[in-house]
Amino acid sequence: MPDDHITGLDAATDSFADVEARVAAESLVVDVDGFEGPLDLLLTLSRTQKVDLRKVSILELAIQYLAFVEEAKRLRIELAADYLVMAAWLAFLKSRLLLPPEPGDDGPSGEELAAHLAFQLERLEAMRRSAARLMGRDQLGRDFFARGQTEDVSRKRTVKYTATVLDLMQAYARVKTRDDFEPLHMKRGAFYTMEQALERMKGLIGHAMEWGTLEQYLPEAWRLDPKKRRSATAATFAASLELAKEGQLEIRQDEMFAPIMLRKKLAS
Amino acid sequence: MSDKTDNAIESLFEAPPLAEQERMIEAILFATAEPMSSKQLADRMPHGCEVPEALAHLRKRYEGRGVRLVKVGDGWAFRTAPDLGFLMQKETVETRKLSQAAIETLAIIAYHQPATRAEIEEIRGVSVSRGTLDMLLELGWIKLGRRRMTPGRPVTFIVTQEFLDHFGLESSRDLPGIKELRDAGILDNRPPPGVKPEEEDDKERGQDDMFE
Amino acid sequence: MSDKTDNAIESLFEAPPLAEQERMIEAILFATAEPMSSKQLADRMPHGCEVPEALAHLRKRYEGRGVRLVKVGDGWAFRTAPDLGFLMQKETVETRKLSQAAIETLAIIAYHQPATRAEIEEIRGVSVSRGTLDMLLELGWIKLGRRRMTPGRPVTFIVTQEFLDHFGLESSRDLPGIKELRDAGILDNRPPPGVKPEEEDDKERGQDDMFE
Repeated sequence: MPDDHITGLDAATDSFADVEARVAAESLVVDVDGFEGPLDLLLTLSRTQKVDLRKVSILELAIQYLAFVEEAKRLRIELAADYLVMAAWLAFLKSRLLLPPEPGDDGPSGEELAAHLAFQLERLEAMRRSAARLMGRDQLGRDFFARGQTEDVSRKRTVKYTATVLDLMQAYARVKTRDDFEPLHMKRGAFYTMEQALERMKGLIGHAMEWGTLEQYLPEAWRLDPKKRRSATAATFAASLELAKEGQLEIRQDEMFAPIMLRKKLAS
Repeated sequence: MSDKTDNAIESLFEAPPLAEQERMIEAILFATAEPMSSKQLADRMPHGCEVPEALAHLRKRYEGRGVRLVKVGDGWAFRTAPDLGFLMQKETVETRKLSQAAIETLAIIAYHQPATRAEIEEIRGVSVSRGTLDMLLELGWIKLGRRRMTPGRPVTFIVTQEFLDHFGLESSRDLPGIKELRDAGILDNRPPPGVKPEEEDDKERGQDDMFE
Repeated sequence: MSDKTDNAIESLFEAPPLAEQERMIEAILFATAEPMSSKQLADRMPHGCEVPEALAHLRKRYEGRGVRLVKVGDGWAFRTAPDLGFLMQKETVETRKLSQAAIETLAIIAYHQPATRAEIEEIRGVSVSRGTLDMLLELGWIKLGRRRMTPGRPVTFIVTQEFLDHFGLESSRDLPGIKELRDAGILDNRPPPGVKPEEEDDKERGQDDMFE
């Protein structure tokens, strides 16, 4: 009955509860009055006959089982497929045992089927006993114990580096020829950024009480080389505009192409 | 380095005397909770040690003591004597009670290994839920064995060294009553009547029948 | 329970023989996670045990063994004999390839020695980390040469005898030049044919071509 499962679940307090739940959900095990599965029932039935399993009357067993299933069906509609398959199988077995074999029928005889069922029952019973004996043994962590204070093995790792002379030569070749196949890109060596100019201007403009030319603000190292000078001038001019916008300096140019003059913006 | 040089080095350093080897094994096995194989022990010890001999001596030395040297599968470990378990309540690890299904499945695998899921189901007469096998795998008591060379190549399950260690077994041949069960034919693989033992041919014939 | 009853119980069960007490202590100290004091041991054991005496016997028994019974604070514990500590270390040698930065730096030093750090950086085109040079120094493949007689008097690096030994070279002059390397096919990243790598002009012309 479902109640049996719930009691089973109550015992599971840890993560195994999930597993247990899955067991209950997936398996075809049905607990009916504490019986689990068809063979279980048969075992119990055979035990109540109090006879040696090997000599048990399979026919009587089958009749009882079928009667039980009938009763179970009457009480509750859903019955595990296992039970129904077993019931069908036992009904077939019963007919085999009762009716003489048809001529030319090469299927297994009722006796063979009965013998196998007896074997299965005996084997399950043996496994149950063995399982009980196994669980009855002394167990690690319950009856005997492993070392409590283990000492870790410290691992001393020595790293050995290797390289072959070929590695060496290839590395050198790679370095020496790297420039040959550099992907195409602009050399940025002679490029003075507006950020650099802004940084420089901010430091200088505070002292510029008088008008001075833009050129005065170029860094020394950027004044001679025409390429560098062009870049620095552009950056400095852009930075000046930025600072004028912020209201930190004033810009003046008297006529076209005349020098650009800068000075600190005076408080008005 | 060539073998020759290796040998030369070995012969330079003689293996320590047996009593010393025994001490070494004692120290190594005391330091760890997991069983160690002779091979693993030998790897940790100086060249030329007679590990199996030293182990035999050590085992004898601890006979009847509060701790014993036990063999677990192909490993060796020190374990407290089971008769002193009552002193250890504090060390006891609260293990969850296994479900009846799990215990039976474990026993079937141990006694019939390697066992496929279909075989376990055939023996128990009910389907084995994935959860039961998962739990046993998680406990480290069973592991996957080699695939069975039958149609579908089903996986098999076998018990582990941890299983042997947990139940104090030297090997799965020492399972309680296994000899009697084998002699009685209980452990035989006896297919149901009318079902031939699984072979490639059988399956094909079975399929042919279906299409006739 | 009253003291009276306790005493009655005590007298009912005699303390186990000393040898048995020794076994018990042995098992407890083996299995506990922490050292235990005589008091703690006595609490675990049957009434009337002579813990200090049993401890003394046990300690004696382990004298000269691979593990010893030692006093840790006011507790007792088994510990590996100090002379066997080396067994608790596992040495592993891991072979690793040199990083690209290291092998390039090494190659530059080998080809250009004595070389300053600035020179190495100029040739590699990227800065050389202190770690790379340290590693090569530690490996014993490079060493400090004479200081360069230029401003700042920078240190120079040269390769060592060990370096020559490792790479199987008689002298660093044996290293093949770039042309030889190319002829030997060692230059895997070969420039496209017809492009002379040394000439900057070629490259610029290429750029111009693109915009024509």
